[in-house]
Amino acid sequence: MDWGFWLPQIMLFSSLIPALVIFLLRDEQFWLRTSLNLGGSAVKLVLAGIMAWGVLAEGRTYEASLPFLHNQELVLRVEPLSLMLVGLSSVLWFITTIYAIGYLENSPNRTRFFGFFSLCVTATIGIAMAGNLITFLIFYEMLSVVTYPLVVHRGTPAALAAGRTYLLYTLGGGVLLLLGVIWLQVLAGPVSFESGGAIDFLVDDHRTELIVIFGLLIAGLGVKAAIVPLHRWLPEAMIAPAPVSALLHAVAVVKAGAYGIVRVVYDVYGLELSDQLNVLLPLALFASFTIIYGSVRALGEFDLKRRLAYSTVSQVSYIALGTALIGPAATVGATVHLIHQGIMKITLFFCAGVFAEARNIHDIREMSGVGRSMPLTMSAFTLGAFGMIGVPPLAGFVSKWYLGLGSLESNAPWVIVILVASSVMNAAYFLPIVYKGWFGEPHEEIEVVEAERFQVAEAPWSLLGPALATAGISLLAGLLAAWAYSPLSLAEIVANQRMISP
Amino acid sequence: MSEFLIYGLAAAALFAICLHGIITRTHILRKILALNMMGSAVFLLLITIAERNQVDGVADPVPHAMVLTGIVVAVSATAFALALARRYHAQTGHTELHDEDGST
Amino acid sequence: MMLYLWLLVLATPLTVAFMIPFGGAIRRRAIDLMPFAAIPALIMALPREQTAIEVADWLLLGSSFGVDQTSQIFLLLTATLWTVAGFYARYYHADDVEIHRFAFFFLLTMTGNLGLIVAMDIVTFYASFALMTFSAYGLVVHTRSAKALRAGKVYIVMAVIGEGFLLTGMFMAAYSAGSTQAEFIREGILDSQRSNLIIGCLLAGFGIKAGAIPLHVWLPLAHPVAPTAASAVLSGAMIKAGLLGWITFLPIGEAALPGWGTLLVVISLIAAFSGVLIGLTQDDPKTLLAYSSISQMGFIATVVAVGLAEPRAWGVAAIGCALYALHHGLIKGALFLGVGVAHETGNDRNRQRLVLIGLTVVAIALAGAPLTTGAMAKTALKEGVYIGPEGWSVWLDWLLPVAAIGTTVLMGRFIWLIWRHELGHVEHGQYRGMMIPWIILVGLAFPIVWLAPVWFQLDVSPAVAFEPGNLWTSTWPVLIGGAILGVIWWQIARTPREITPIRIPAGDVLIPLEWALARIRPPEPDEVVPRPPDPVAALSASWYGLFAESQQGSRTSRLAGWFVRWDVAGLLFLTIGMVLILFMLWR
Amino acid sequence: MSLVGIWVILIPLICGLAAFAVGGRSSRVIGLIGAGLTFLLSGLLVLHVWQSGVWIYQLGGWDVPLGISLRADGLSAFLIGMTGAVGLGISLYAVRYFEALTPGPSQDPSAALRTGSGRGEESGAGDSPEAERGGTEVWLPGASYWPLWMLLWASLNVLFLSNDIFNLYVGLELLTLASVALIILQREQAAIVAGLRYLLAAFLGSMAYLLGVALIYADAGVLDLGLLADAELTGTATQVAGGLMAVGLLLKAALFPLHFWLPAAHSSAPAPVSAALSALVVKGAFYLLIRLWFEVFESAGTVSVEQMIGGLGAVAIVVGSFQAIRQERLKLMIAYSTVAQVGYLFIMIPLAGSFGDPEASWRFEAWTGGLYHALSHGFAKASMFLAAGVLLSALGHDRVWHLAGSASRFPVIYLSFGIAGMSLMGLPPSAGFVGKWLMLRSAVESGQWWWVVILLVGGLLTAGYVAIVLSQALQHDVDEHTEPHPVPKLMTVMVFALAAMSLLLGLRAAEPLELLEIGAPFQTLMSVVED
Repeated sequence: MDWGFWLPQIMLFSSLIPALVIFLLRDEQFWLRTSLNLGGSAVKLVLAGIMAWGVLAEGRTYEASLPFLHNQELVLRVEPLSLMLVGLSSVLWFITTIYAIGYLENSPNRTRFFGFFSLCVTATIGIAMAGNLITFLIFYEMLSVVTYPLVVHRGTPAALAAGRTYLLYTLGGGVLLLLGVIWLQVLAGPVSFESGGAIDFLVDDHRTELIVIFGLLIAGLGVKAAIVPLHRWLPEAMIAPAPVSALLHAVAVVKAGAYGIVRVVYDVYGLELSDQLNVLLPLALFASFTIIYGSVRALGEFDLKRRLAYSTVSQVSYIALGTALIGPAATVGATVHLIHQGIMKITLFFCAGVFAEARNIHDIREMSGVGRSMPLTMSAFTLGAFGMIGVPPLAGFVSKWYLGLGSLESNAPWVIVILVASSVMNAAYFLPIVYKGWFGEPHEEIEVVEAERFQVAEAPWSLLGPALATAGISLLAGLLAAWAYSPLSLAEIVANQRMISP
Repeated sequence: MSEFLIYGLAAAALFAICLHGIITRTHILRKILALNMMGSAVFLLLITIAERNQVDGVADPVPHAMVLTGIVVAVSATAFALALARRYHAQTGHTELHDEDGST
Repeated sequence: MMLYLWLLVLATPLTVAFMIPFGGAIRRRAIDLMPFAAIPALIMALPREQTAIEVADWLLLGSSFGVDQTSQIFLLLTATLWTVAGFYARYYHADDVEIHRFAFFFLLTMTGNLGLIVAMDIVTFYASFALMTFSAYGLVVHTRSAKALRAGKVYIVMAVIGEGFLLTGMFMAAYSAGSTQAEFIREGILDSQRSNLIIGCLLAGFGIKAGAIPLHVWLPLAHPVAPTAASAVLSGAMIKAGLLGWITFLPIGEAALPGWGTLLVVISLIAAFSGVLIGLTQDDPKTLLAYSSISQMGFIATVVAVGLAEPRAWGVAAIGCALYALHHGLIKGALFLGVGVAHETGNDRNRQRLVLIGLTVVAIALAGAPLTTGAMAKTALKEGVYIGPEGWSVWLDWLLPVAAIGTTVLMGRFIWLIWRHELGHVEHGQYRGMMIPWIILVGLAFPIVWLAPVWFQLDVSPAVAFEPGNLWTSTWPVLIGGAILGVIWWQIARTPREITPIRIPAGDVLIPLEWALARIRPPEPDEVVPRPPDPVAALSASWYGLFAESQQGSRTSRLAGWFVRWDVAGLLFLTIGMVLILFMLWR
Repeated sequence: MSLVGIWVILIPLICGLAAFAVGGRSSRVIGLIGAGLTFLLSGLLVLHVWQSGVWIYQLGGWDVPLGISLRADGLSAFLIGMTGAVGLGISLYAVRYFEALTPGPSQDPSAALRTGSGRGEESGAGDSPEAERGGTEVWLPGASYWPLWMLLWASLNVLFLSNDIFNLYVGLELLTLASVALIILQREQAAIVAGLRYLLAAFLGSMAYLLGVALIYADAGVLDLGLLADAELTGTATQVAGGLMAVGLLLKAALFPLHFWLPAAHSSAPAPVSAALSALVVKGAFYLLIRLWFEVFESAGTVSVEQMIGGLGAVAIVVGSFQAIRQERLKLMIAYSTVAQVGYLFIMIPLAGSFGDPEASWRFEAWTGGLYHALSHGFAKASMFLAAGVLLSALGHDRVWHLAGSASRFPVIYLSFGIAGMSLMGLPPSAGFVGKWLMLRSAVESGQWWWVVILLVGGLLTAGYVAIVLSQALQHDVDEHTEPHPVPKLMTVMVFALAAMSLLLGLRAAEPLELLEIGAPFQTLMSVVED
């Protein structure tokens, strides 16, 4: 049995099959559904581990190509860059599944929720493993569709309106992407992802077209990556249940967009060609503007999830920004932020969900003193927040560090101003929350149990555990960044591949 | 050639008249008749063609076959249409196809 | 040899800190252990031979740890002060229901403070620095009084700004150096085409912590409002972190940077004087001490400035710097702790006397009276100044003693404030528990400072301070100061009145700034700010509106009705047919 | 094996007649057997073409031009395969559907079963004005359904296999008759009106087509498609015939603005009939136009005609979608969706037409793309109409506004609806995507940017109505006062199966696309595509 061929497919099916089976279940079949979910995600986790081992330790590449159109194949490939998103999705899916099981206990339509939830992960894994442009496109569009039921899960008029906006945005983005892909394929034939890109030969005859195509691709991906001015769906989509927001922000949707940008710049066009076409500076400018704009908007939001959403808008553009800078450090920064932003932001959303669920807190102004009765949740939140600000030794710092070095490397020192300004603004919108949580006077009467101890009333472990786990991971990812198997090391491998290739 | 042209033009004229009938007449029966006549116009043309395509003085048999088949089809279709028209009349009491009815 | 001692240094306070959240017996045990958490650091600070640099290539971006001569002195100061403050805090907070919270932040801050000293690379340094900075917030706002919260706000804003400066400088420095190691960073800064920008950023970033004017505004607010034990470490140890940052990462002693040197010396002198002058107008002894710290840091920064301007001077100046830091840290710690002890004396005359004597001793030491630590430290400091750039020594030679006069007067007012206003209370009823650590610190401060040069085999000997010339140099400012105090004393004794008619509020230049900011910034909106219209959302909404409207049957499409009319459809059929035929024919 | 093409026509015909003869409830058994057999035979035919290339059969052993031939190339096999699969799905659904039809007070199926009749055309329902005829017999739609459905199926297969333009006319007429009869199956007034309008319109179209046949014959003297293609006709008569046939077939395929008959006809029929009409019957006329246009009129066709047809298609997409959103009833919405989707299909004509370089490979790409879209639409639309049928029979209505919250009661139905919708939108992974992909590619390659825009916008417009139905159904507040009737599982399964097919065909399109290449026009171009 050729594992290289089968593993990527099993990887997909490990969430696709549970999804399909779950659709056939009834809401009450809790145990069956839960074991399917957890079983699927455990299998995925194990497979991700096996492939990580293969890729990192043995230098293998797993690849499966399946016939699709006459001259077009669907390619699933696992190499270091795809491994980043594969690993992130596998780990976070596992954790989020636990969280979601706890979160949605006794709420209606769980079958639908978990079915689409698993589909969403399938699509993300597909995006991660996509080995050529059309495979990427297919899973990218699939993701748009399967997340829609999750966004509108609550079924309130507001949720439905948000869902419509979301759908219009993502489908519109998909249209642009589709056009870009087709145009590029018409010029270049089937485009597969290769380090350094493989379409340089077009530059002499089709320069303008390549620039326009780049614009189309980035605009299409920019919708999901929430690059201003295409970001408006993201805060609206916050109406979704917490696990959805968590996964959408951390792994699935925005990451799909950002990952796509990374792929397009590095593996479709290649840095050299992108530079030659002068398309990177506009991308960097858009990303920078997004970083600042997102932060400014976040300052003005008092709904916790909306503030987090604008924070995501800002943070995800770090990836695009790093991609737009030329140089190994920038590449490291961009790709490692794929992972770091994911784990940190999911922590924050988990916590926001816990606050909403356990204390019915949705507004920042209601958070006063919540740390006293929920110290663990608040701790996780604090770690996430500090990570976002970029305080070492948390993961966010590592990303920022490499982006900062990268900006100098590519002779764009102004980017440092963006990074620092963003850090300061992150602090400005996160620290007040942390302050309120820990030091604010609690609204509710908290029982003083003993002389020095308050009544702790944490959320159930199924909610708390995931938040703590991801908080711990985001601490470790920063603290042990130099370790050979850390996300950073993986990002360095990715960057090396992209740099050495001609 | 001119005789064929005359027949052909006659067929075309008949076709056009029937088309006018279908469009402007609201009575169902008239519409059905117009359609039926339309078929006749085509048959006329086919016969003309058969005559034109004489081989050794024998008219081309294929158009004849087509006309025969066409008549069969037309008869059954007309019968069906009439039956339907009757049912329409029976259910609505109308004999004319009103546009409001179609805008369901 | 001392493998992983650094790990022990960091892990001990961290472990104790994270015992606290477990609550119950573990928490009580952790609080008992709090004073001992800095012991490994003390052990690391003691050996004469500096241990080799240890590399932890798995930590952060690849960390390295170790101490050199200078940082060992800083470590000694820091570890001592934290230990003493730990014991002190144990009793100061004995009746505090939130002692665990204090202890938690105390230990975390300690970790950061120790970590930045043992770190040999800029990332680890920065990480520890950040840990210290953000944890100290918890100490500043511990009492939750309005004053504390305001101070905390100013503190954290300034801290974040400082982090921003540091981050900017670090990026550029590390990029230019191609490494994060301190030694390479220093070279890298010089090699960089943006070296001035880097130096500016690092000066400002660390300067905020070191209380450099005009970035000091948080200091007189934050230091006094913190619980006394925290004030002591804030003003004694943590303020030195900024200094250490300068010393470690700025290319002092490697190249002449007269421009920066001049800037820094001007700033430092302003700090040295204004700290004293504003301090004199304070009524709160702790605020006064905070301003004194600004002034004293100005002294030290002067020497840093000398080193910046004249690389040759740095070898000597660095030692003076370290020694002065050691002296000031221990003495300022003792002063702060003493204020706390003063609040516990009650009406017990003996206690009051002890406190007053103890405080006077350290106050005199701070003023730099002969035979005190201050005298020795100052002498060491001046050694550097003499080698300094052309012409500087002339100015500094009389400016520094004048500042010392100021310090003497300031300390006089401090003692007076304590004597007249602070004695006679019982705040926590832990006199003994607080007095003993304090008295130990007072007792230790002198021998530590005296012996440090000997023990660490520094290029300066305590004996220098006893040379007649130096003796006189350290004596006359104190005498003049004493004389001024005497005059004032006499004035007051004759007609009791307020000697300092003006009051500069703590935070000085911050006050107009805050006022201005409050004018500029719109008030925080209660409601969500209106968002600019989103065309896509509007489109989706109007599409839905079209749907919803039609669903109620209120609107029927006239167009659709038109198309189903027979005559229309027939004509369309005819037209399309004709057009198609025409197009077919028209080739 | 060589007779498989004959049997694929004969079996449904025989079974239809048998079902008619047997009548009553047992007709469904015969119908089902017929459906199963036809499905199998269709599969065999596809396999045969796949393996041995174009299949040709001379009826009665007479050679062309005198005789009439049946021919199955890749395109025919492709559509016969689709008809087989969709037809089987519809048949299985129909079994339960007609059982589950709520019998009215005078429409007791069991009574009909006892009397053993119910097939008479005149056996009016008790409440109809014809009640004075006094028959105690009641109308049993199911019994009439099977013969007519089999006839419809047979005539579709006739259409796809005939290689003779006059024979095609006969097939077309048969198709119309069967369709209209099926529409009025339930004898509702609306259905009768719609059926009558459909009948008249379809006849008009047929007449235009027949006139075209006559003119072509006048020009070429042959009727066989192969011979006509070889003749490379360019005469005036052929050109006029091209216009006439085109407009006739456009009317039958309901291309805007000649769609006037479609929404009413498709929406007022019983669900399995609606599904068949929208999924298959419309494709019959479309197929015929494609056949003629790219084989017979290949030399006579002009860019302007093609662009005009494409333009009508573009308007159809926009108007159809806008009308779809404004319909109160789900079935009408789906019917208008068909109007829009038919527009999509016809955009293939200018793309595969003679615009620009006649030797360019994009023509073949567009051709396959359009046909793949037809395939996808066949499965997806069938699934949608069947889904609407489930909702209608369960809830007693299909008013979109009042479907609020029904997603939790019919999860699979809406899931299928969503998947089918994806296929219509052309979202991957679905068969619709493959079609759209190929057409878009062709449009970009040929530089016909206006079609690119309409193809892309069309997808969004489709999403506009599909998503609104779903969003309505996903509402939390349930708009419902009565408990829905139970719906047989088989119906739901069939709805899902058809939707799933439209999805699966998008995941593995290589083989169906290869099938299309067999015996396709543009033979010269295919080698270019192959690289």
